[in-house]
Amino acid sequence: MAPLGSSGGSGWRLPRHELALVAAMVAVFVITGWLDPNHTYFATWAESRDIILRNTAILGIIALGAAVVIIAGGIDLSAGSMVAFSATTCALLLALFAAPDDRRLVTVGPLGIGVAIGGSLLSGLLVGTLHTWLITAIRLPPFVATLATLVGLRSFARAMCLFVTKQRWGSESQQINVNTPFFAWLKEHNVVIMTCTFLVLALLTWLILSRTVLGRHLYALGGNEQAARLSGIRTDNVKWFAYCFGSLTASLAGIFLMADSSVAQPGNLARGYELNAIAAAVVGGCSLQGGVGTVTGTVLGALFLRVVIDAVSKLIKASADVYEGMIVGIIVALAVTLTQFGHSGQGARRLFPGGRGLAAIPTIAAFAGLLAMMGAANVDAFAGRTGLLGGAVAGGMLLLLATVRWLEGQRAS
Amino acid sequence: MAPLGSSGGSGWRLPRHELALVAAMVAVFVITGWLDPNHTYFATWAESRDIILRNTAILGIIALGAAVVIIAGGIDLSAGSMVAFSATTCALLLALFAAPDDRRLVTVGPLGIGVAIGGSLLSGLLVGTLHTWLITAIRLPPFVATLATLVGLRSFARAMCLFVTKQRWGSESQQINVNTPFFAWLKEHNVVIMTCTFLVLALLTWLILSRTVLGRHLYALGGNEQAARLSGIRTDNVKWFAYCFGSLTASLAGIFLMADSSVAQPGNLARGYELNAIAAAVVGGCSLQGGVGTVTGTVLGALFLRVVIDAVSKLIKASADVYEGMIVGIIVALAVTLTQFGHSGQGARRLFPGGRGLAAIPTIAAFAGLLAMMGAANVDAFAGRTGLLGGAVAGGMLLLLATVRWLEGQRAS
Amino acid sequence: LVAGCSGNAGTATPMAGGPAAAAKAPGVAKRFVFITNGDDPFWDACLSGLEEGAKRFGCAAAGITVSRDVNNASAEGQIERLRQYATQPDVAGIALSVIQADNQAIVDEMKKLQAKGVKVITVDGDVNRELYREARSYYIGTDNVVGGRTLGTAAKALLDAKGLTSGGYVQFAGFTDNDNARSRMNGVKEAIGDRYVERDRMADEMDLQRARDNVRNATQNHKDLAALIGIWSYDAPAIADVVTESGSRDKYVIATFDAAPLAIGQMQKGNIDVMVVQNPFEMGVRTVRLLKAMVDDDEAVINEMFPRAGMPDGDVHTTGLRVVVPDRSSPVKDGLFDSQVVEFLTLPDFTAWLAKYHLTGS
Amino acid sequence: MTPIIAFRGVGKWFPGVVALADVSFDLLPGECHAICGENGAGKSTLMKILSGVITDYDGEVLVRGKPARFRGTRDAERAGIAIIHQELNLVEQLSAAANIFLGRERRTPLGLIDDAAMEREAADLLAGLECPISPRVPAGSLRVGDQQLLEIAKALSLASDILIMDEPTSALTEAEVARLDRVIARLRTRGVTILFITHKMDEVFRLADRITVLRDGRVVKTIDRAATTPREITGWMVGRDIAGHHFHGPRSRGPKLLEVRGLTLPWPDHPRGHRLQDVSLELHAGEILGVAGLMGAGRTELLETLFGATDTAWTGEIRLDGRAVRFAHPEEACAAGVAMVTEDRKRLGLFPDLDVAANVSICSLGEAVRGGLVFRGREEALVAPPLRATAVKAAGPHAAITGLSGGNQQKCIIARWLLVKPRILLLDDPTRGIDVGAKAELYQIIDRLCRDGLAVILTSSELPELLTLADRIIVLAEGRLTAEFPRAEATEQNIMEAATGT
Ligand SMILES: Nc1ncnc2c1ncn2[C@@H]1O[C@H](COP(=O)(O)OP(=O)(O)OP(=O)(O)O)[C@@H](O)[C@H]1O
Ligand SMILES: Nc1ncnc2c1ncn2[C@@H]1O[C@H](COP(=O)(O)OP(=O)(O)OP(=O)(O)O)[C@@H](O)[C@H]1O
Ligand SMILES: [Mg+2]
Ligand SMILES: [Mg+2]
Repeated sequence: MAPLGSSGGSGWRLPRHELALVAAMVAVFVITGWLDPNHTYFATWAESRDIILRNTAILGIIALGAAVVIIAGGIDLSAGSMVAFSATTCALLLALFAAPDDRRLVTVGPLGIGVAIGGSLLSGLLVGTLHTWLITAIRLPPFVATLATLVGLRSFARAMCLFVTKQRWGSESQQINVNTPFFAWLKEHNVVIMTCTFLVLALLTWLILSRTVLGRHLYALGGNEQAARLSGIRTDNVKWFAYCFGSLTASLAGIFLMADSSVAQPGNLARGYELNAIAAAVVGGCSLQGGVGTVTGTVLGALFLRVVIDAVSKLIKASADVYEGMIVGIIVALAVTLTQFGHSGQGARRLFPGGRGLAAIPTIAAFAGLLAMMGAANVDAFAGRTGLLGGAVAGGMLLLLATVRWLEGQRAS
Repeated sequence: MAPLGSSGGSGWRLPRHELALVAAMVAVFVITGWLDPNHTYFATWAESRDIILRNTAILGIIALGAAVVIIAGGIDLSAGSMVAFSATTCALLLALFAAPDDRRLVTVGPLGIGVAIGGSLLSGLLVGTLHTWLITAIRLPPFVATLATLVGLRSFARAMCLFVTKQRWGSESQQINVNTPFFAWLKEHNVVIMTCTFLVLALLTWLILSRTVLGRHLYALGGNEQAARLSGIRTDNVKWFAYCFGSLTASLAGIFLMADSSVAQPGNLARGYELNAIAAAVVGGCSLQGGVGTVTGTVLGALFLRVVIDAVSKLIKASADVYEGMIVGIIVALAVTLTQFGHSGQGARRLFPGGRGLAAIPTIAAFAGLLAMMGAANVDAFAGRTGLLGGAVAGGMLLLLATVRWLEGQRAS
Repeated sequence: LVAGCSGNAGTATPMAGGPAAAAKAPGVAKRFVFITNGDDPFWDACLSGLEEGAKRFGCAAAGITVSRDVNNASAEGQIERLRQYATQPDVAGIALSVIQADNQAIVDEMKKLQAKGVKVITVDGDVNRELYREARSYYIGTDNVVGGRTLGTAAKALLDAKGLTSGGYVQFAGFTDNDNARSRMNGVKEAIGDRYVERDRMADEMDLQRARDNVRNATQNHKDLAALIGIWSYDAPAIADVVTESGSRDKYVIATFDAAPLAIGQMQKGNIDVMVVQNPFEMGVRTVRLLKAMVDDDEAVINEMFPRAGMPDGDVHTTGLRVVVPDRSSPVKDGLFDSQVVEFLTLPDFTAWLAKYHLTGS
Repeated sequence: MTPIIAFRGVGKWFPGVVALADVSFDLLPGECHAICGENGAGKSTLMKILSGVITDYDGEVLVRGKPARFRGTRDAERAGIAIIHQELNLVEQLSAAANIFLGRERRTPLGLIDDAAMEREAADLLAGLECPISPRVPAGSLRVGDQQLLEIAKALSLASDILIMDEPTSALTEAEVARLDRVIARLRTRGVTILFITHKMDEVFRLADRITVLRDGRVVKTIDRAATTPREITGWMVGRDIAGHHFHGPRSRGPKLLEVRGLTLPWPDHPRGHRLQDVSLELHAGEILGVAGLMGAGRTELLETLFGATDTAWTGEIRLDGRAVRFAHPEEACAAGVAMVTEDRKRLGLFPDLDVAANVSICSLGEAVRGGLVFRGREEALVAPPLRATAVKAAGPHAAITGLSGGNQQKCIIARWLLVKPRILLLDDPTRGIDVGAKAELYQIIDRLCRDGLAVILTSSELPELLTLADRIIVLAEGRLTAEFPRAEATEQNIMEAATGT
């Protein structure tokens, strides 16, 4: 059930959650800067900052879209594919405006660039409309509708890519290089441009959600759809806005990503980004039941995710990305758990009830121990003592949880 | 709202849905066999059959797990990662039982094999328990809990792979080759073995769902959790079964996939399989609201998906895999739409209401046209007339939908 | 063309005050990082090479550690990694297998690294030399076109030996327009002649299941199919598996690149006719050697590795190619190849060599 | 004689609320004991404790003299206690039989599920309830009344000797209530002890031997029925003596606002074929038109159609001020000055995540907008008057709506609709599940609005309510309009005849 005191309407929840995120972030910074033998965060802060900002901007832009859809009581699984689709659309339109034999698209003029960008944003609008149509007219559950586009759009983009390259240059290609000067310039200044875009978008979204009638209707729709309809709210239009906003942000991110990697590669561009975006929104306090969530929370959620990921890549020198998934997973679980416990009415709940609770304890301890061991193996500080560390962590965890369980047992009886 | 007349309880719904699937399948076979210049389905039927069976078995085994979870009113997004995780666990355990310098794991004895298989099934059980714990004790929404494991488990598997290979053989490796004779034998006979396992599993699931009390409770849980709890059903235990079943089927599939490609590569083994599994269940008539769904439907759903994918790869000789996503997406959307319309009370609904309905028409037509054009470009029969065909399809679609809209308009007034 | 090295040297010196200086200062730990293009058994052999090299050239003594970073087969992946290492002052040298030869963004990041005084070389997959040569100082690896031609020649010999005069063939790779895949395929196509028709180039995006399904569909879709060409190392076992499972082994000539452990096993079973094997192990060894020499400004070693510096492609160091056949009875004969570039081996000799370095594949 | 159940100092806290405090009273074997109290008095909570749904509470419950602390509904069932919960708890997809035996399925010797046996037993049970539904049909396809009977059958299937009924009649029609009375009578001859919760005084005094009154979670009194009067009881419930509903003087009837001619609403794939057929009525400013009818007669559909809230296309004509209108969406209705307070507060009315102010302003937020932006101050100013007019008791405009009692929530929803300044107000069972105190206030509010020239259509599941409030009463049966009475001629008798079509 949704938190009391979260006046979704006014867009402001108790800032407890946001504060916690900020605090955690600062902690991560300090600890990492201190553990990291290079002290990168203190030594070459500027570059680290740029990396974090760039990634946060991309993730955040998509997360804002995800948040709006989630607040409106829906879910959009298609963001990642939408990114790929819009990037491909953009590149293909550029290709059509480039000189016939120019496969690097350097010769595209302002008109072409305008059309390409407009086109890919339009594609976002169209997909959003398609979603709304599937959900409101055909009455597919949002999960199903966007699942279909999640798998569909990417393969559609790949097919377009093969087809157009074949038609245009005679040989099929799974990616299109984009060296158009304008996009090169975009890449040159990507940190500034992306961050500003992100912040402006966030401000805009905040205004819409907490200071306009539309925003109020979004919260109402997410909170109780039938009541919203019977209160004379055109729920279909509100949904349309939500899903179009979701797809538009994704296609915007698509353009940036294309510029940033100067290639449109539908095959695996932004694969799985939708999950990170949803994760960011959830970490930021959006509830998948709908009707609850804030822009500030979402922004902080995205930032926090990226900060922790970056921190780990500072601590674990090589192939840190292996750990990215675990980090996201654990953060999501923890964040939602905390918001859950934050709510009232959870006081008298047991963490490890019954036999399954007992079974859960060693499971978690084992995972924790393995994780610690594997992580330590990559941190010079622990060289040679990994097994020890892993064992210690596992044991400690086991002890801790067992105590919790015991205390619960005491309290219950 | 859940379809009336679907007496989930007895496990049998009006077979209308299943019949439609079978009919569609036959149609696909005949049309493909006829359009395909090699008439592969008639010429070399056996091979095509094996391909379809093998893929269906894998997809179906996972889909059965997904179906049970969905019927119980949950969702399990982690299947794909679970597959990778169990395959890795299996390979790593084999590695521990192999001779120290045997990196191809040929020297593993029966004991090692037993432990490995048992271990990876156990890992499934543990993950299922973890899910249940997160969902029942911590009260995470199933979507969040399994989202966390979806991103977490794969990276955990990758980390394990790096760590163990390093410890065991001194140099990190992202994948582990498995040439153990037993698994080689499994691969030899994969079609027979997988298909039988799948059918036995399906029969078992059918028994549980429609002929046992546990099954009845699964449907009750999915249909109305509170009612189930107030009726004295230990819903947590039922959930535990559902999620463990989901993870177990996934880890079973993991073992098969490892044997089939004689390597465990956590990086991108079974990426996105969870979506295909959910798609199969949904195509088979499971409702994501829970409480509705059958084993027969799920089996047919999986089979149908694979049949169509295979058919397209017969028609489009080159790079047919590009189209796989679109096929799945379109089938899912259509299947759910049909079940929707199957229900009563939808008679008087408009497909293209209002301005957005109008906007949807050209969108769909455009997508259809592009799709036809790109598809045709790969079918020799249409060589040179692709543009024409695309235009024709788009135009036809436009005309069709416009007529529908017009008729609706007539009927409404 | 000299611009390649000298230009880069020129950019290196003025930046000497930057973080690179810190890295150069004696006693401070330094790192060489090897970034792969994707996830492929090929790179495990390379890693062993890196470790061997680290031993041979006394990296430990010089406080240098060598690590490998496996990319996720996407361009953003490599870009992100290059950026990440740019922030870390202890990274002194980077070697990468460029995933997209024409990718401007990757090139830019490589240049940024060079500007910081970090040594950047490409291994196995080079940038587009016409456009971006100066993005890296040197390239170590096989000439993929030559490699492709070699495989094509072998395949042609096998096809002719079967008494075929025509037929189709399909080439399998992870990404059909990744630079090394493209040049190899073109090489194959060029050498195999136009009596045999290329039916398709199938991409599996490094998904093993899809790799197998691709082969299955190819064997079914093209009736006149006579040869299956595996371009990336995991394609070889995939092809072998499929033809054995469908019992159609003897319908096809099977020619593949690289010697993945599984591929070696398959050739022993007689399911692969010929392998053109690069030498990732040597690539690894020489990567370390070169990077170390560059960091220590050891002209002697560099000149030894690049005798033709300044001449066309003087900044390219090709590691040898091997043609491996099951045994002498194979229709593929030593004489077909230019012995300067290609070493001709039978499987037993080859496995013996592997054993020498405790390698499982190459 | 020894009490079969004894509450001893039972207390229960919910965060922020004291649901029960030091509740102590006895149940005697074989008696029928009614529990009265306002919304939120703690009735259901107490019953949940007794039936093992709520397990952590203070004090103790003695069953047959022995202390019992149930760890789950199972324990309660074993102790012979069965409960019919306030809200329906059925699995719509499962058959009636499956629902009745849910959690206690019959098994074949092989341990497999035995549907045949369950359907047989279910058929007997339903027959015993004079309920002609087949045990095979999915519960979701049953009418609300039958679903309620299914719940009762489920409780009876336990053959327990203590039966708790939490507002079993709130969704039942007079006919079905009569049927339930007969069932209860039969149970009592079997010596079953019955614990009975209702807001309807007539039922209390028709069925109960003894009455316990709860207020704010405390026992006010336990007393024999013979020794008290409804007036007294309601007085104890609300803590004051509430005035009977006599409104000063007749209301003056204004010009005709609404005219409905031959309204027919089809019902595809249903034997009846139509939800409404050939309904004609007219409504004047300043009058209250009551709509009577059995459950499922189509009252809600009628209002929903007038409000443009049905998807199904209807035929006939609706004239507002003589203009023919056809609302495709509630929004259009609002714009035309028609407002509707919906039937099921929780499901169709409230926004649980929004605070009181937002819940009230949701329909007319546009008036708090300047330059495209909503201003908090303006919003508060906007909602203040209607909140005052409906006398909502809340901690403030930004209190959580979920914290309010049922009556106050309903008032908030009425306030919401007053804000759009409607000329026609449709009230669908506005007092369902609301206690007498709140009811009285609502009656006053409705009357006042009407005197200010508002036209009201009111449906209710309680005839007395209609007879108190309405100027005219029309009766629906099976979707047809069967009678129309001016207030003077309307009596419960002739209305029931028209409603049952006898
Ligand atoms: N699960 C819960 N969480 C929080 N508060 C609750 C919960 N259940 C009941 N309450 C509160 O406890 C008090 C008593 O509720 P209860 O349902 O017993 O009242 P009631 O007498 O049954 O009212 P009604 O006549 O409307 O059924 C109310 O203030 C209610 O808000
Ligand atoms: N959404 C629905 N789906 C199926 N049947 C419905 C639905 N809504 C109402 N019905 C049925 O339509 C008939 C009329 O319902 P309606 O709610 O109008 O009755 P009513 O006279 O309003 O009774 P009450 O308002 O007391 O519930 C009933 O049989 C009811 O069960
Ligand atoms: Mg109650
Ligand atoms: Mg009604």
